[in-house]
Amino acid sequence: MTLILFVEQCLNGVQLGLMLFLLAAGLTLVFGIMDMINLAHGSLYMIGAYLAATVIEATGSFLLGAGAAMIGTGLIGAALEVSLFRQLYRRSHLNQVLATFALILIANETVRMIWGAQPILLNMPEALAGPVEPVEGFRYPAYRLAVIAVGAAVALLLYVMVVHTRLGMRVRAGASDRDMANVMGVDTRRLFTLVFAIGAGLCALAGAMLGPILAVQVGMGENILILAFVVIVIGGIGSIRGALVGALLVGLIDTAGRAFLPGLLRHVFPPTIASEAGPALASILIYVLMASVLYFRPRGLFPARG
Amino acid sequence: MSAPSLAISGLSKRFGGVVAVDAVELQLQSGELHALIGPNGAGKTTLVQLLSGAERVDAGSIHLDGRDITHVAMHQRAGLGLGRSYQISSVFAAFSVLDNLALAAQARARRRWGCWAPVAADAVLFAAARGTLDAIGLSARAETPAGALAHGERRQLELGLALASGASMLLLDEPMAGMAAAEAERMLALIASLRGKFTILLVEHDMDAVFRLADRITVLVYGRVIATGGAEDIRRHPDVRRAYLGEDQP
Amino acid sequence: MTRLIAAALIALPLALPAAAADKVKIGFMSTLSGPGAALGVDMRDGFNLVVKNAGGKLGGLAAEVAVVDDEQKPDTARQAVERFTKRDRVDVITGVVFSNVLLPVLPSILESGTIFISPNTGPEDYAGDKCHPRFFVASWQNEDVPGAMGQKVQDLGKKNVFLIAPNYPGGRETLNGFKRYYKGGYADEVYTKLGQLDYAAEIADIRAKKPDAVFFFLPGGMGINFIKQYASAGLAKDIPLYTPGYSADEDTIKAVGEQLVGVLNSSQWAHDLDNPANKKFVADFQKEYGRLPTMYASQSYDAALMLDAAIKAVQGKVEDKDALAKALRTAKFDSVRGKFRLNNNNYPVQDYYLREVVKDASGRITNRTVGKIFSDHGDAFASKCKMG
Amino acid sequence: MTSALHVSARPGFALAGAILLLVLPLGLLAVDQPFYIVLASRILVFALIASSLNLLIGYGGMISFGHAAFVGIGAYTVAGLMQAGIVSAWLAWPIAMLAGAVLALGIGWISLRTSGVYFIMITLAFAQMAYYAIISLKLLGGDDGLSLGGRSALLPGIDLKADLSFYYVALACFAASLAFLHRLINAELGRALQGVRDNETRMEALGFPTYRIKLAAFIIAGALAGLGGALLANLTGLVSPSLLHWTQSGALMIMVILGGAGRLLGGAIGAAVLLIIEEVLRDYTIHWQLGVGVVLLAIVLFAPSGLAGGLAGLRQRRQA
Repeated sequence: MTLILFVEQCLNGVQLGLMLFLLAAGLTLVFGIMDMINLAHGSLYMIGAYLAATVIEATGSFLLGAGAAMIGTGLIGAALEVSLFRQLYRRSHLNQVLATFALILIANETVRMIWGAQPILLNMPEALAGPVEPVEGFRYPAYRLAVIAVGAAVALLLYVMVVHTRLGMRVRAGASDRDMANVMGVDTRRLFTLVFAIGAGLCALAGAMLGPILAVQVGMGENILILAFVVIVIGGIGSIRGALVGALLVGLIDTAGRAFLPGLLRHVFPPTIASEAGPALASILIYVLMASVLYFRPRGLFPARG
Repeated sequence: MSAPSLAISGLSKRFGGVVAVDAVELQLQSGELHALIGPNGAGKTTLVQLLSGAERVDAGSIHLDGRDITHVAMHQRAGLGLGRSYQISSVFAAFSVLDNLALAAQARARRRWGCWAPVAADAVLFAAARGTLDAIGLSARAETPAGALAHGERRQLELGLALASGASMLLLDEPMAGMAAAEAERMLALIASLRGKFTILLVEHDMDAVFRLADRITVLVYGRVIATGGAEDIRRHPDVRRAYLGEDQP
Repeated sequence: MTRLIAAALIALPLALPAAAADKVKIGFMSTLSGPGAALGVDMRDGFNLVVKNAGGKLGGLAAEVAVVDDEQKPDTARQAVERFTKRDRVDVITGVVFSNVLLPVLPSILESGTIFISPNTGPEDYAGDKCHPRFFVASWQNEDVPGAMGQKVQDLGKKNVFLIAPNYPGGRETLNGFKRYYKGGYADEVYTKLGQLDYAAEIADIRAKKPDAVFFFLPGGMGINFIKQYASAGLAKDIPLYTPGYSADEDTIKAVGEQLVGVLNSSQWAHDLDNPANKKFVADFQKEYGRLPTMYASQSYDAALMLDAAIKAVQGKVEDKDALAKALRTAKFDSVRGKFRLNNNNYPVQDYYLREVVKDASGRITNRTVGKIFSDHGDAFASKCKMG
Repeated sequence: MTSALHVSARPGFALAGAILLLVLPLGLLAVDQPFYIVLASRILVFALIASSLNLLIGYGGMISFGHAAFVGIGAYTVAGLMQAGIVSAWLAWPIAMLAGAVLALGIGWISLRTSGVYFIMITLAFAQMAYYAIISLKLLGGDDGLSLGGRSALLPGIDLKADLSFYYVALACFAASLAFLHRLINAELGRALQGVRDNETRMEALGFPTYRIKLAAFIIAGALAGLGGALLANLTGLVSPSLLHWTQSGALMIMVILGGAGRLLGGAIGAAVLLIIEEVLRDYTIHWQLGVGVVLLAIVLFAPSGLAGGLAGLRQRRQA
């Protein structure tokens, strides 16, 4: 294996990881602060991607599309929080799982009704469609590099927000002890709505940016949602830092598995077996990691509560 | 003197930087009603948690009838005859009062794995449950779901569960907590009636009750035993007076 | 409660009308959602075009076409087939795009006595000794189209080819077909999960292995994403792409555009083939749906024509499945690909062309036929079939 | 009855149900609608599976988000054995149950040490592991899945390929499982399990080995789900990794909640209602999932005890 290949695969892993982080950030805050399992988080990602695709197709501007998707999905998230999720916070986890599973079905069919069952294939913005050559002899898709840059910037911004601003302080207070935060006069109702809306907006950003790499289609949120859950359980529910570390770990393991395991297995098995077993084993690795974290450090790598 | 029924030696537990239980030494004779008192935060409940196996011991040992149970799992301690009640009532809310006690009786009979014979048809088991029901004075409430009981009744059931489970040694954590005077009086009578039949460690705030009932009393302050003895000894013990009344030593 | 359910169960079928004998019922099960949806949609439209042109009839009988989405999932397909064979009692089932959907449900279709006409996948399984008198393929055997491309890449003198396909029967057979005619060396042979859309890891692998050609078979949205990502990684200029026609057809061209120009691909059909049936088909299709047809549409159109001819031949007696099957075997119709006949295994014998994606005079990007690779080509498994 | 916890069967109700289920397919044959026999068989199979999950969720308070793994392993066991030439149901189905039980033992062994939301997540993780493990096994068809050459052989003279005989076998399996679950929840283990659901710490203080009690229930549920998987494989004639996908586990949970968790017939009613809603809506609109979603959401919000719970509530109100 050459160094260039290794670096390129690492970048691919980081890119996937950062996108997972955008999804996991909202999920972990909602989970940590409101103690709410939201399976419909993936649906917000899907809705964001569709909104982005629609605006991009209408205006031709990728930036406009991503922005509109973030705002639109944020508003949808806020509306959902006020109308539905508030009633679920104090319910059992079982009820939350079912209500949000129902939301997945509703969101999928609504999207299918509005946009049809065929996937929308977004194009990358013209300026980023080609490769860049940061180092002589090493070319990398400009778009993926941009995705990494945006992901990293958002991660940094979120970190600064959570650690250094008043809002973040309240969020952290809410995550570690909701009742205490209530007593201290934090308006948790508005805080929850705001956190939910921000989480939804981040989902939409991920949806918009992954649109051109994947496809905007019904059901796109379901598999990535489970990965996002894996991320936050590994990182520690409620912890932004944990979500970032977990996301990068999952992204790197998944990409490494897909990139290198088939090659290793091919020394032993024929290609059809190797290439099916490789990615599957990489996926298993992720869940093994999650199960062992749950077993040995049930609160995750970076627990938010004491 | 015979070998103690419960022997605690050098028992310690810390939570972070706080020492909740600090090298406690305590021995209960068989059939003794031993009261454990102390100001709030003295570590009484923690001690009960350690004895019942709900919390892990940091240092020291616990012996029950000569057997080392320091690291024995909670349910196994119960199997060895160690029963407890909770400060905050912990009953089976969805079960009727009778079913609560039947479950405890099932525990006493060590019957857990049957998959076929209906328990409800077991006359012996339910006779035992009804016996406890009468003993704790809840006969009229047999069919009521435990979740629907009044506070005092729930305290009675709480104790009933420990009794029906076949324990010989009872750890009672503030059985009268939050009770109205009349209810507390009934509970007191109930505990008095258990005297001699069980070895009892009674954690209680009601000093009046403690001094009337207890054979011996141990005083716990900041996790340490500062005195053990009969009611009179304790009443006169200078450290106890200082802890409770804030009296300065001359 | 149990009573209610049972009552509902008994009441349900009573509400359904009984089947009449004066029409032909067709179950059209295809992939209409997900990354493979474009294929199923084109096939549905191609089939419907024939029915529409004939005034809602096939072979003179009123045609009742029930369209369902198999979601590219065998389990969903399985339930749809149960409904077709046991509830709706259709005469013919067609429409399936993917072999991994078809193979698990085909036994129960054939066991029920229903005729199946495949407008797309032509699996190896049923081409040889398991060939079946009620199973027809109106398209090609899975190895044929890629085989033609393998021949072409061989002729071009490539020495080190990178192969990539999804890991499902159709994908594996496609690469086998390529390898049957291409005799040079291989940089690697990679199978991805069916439905995978992000090819970053595989493209990095291609870059590192430096092949002199890449042969990819990734139907539908998978191929579209692969081509875009391949171009954005900057590989398109260095290492040429070759593909069976499925991944360089009009649906892909519409989505990818410029990045496909110059790509060579093989096909049994092209929209510029010069025969009257094809001219009518392309014109009608464009008029009806406002887009150029793909191979998928042409195959499905031909399947409908074939059925139309067979029903005519048995004079509308579709109840007699043996007679209908026999008529299908020898159906005479004007195929849009010109010369066409069924082999002893009910798979086609036909010509295979080389197409190139070009920008024509009007600036439109589309396929142009540039040559013929195989003539009168039958698949490699027909000899194992015992049917006469 | 002295014990309010005891669930007594109403003989009249049970008899009426049994007769109805016995004559139902004959009626369907009489009106020449064999398709609905297949649907009814499907409902019976899922009723069995959902009932096994109900033992965990409803009676044990264990919110397992990975039940599809046990169904999947049961189905794959039958398919794999058939591939190896073992077609006898007497051999294959018990092995499928055993496989379900062994997998449940393994997953439960680790998962049951966690609780609450972590338990939900870890069962999900294990089910996903099983899902990807199956995909990676080329021997079992990998991503393509496996088609069964036929159906299991039960007895000479009974051809399971006939929809009617399969229906009755499915009915027998379901009835036997339900009867067993009925005995179980009224027996020592069942009552202990409900005690654990209500107050695990107290159960431990009373001397019950709660971990092992939960594990026992987990294994029983796994075995029954394995049987359900064996039936499902026979019914559909094919097994694929999607049997083990997390959305399958979600759908099973929906059935339990829809019907009523902790009600003997909860799983069965939920399975029947969900599958019938699906089947009916499917004919009217391709967007039938929207209807399912709305019904489900309404039930969670307004009738959290499920349909069986709602019916029981109605009955009580009428009697009061």
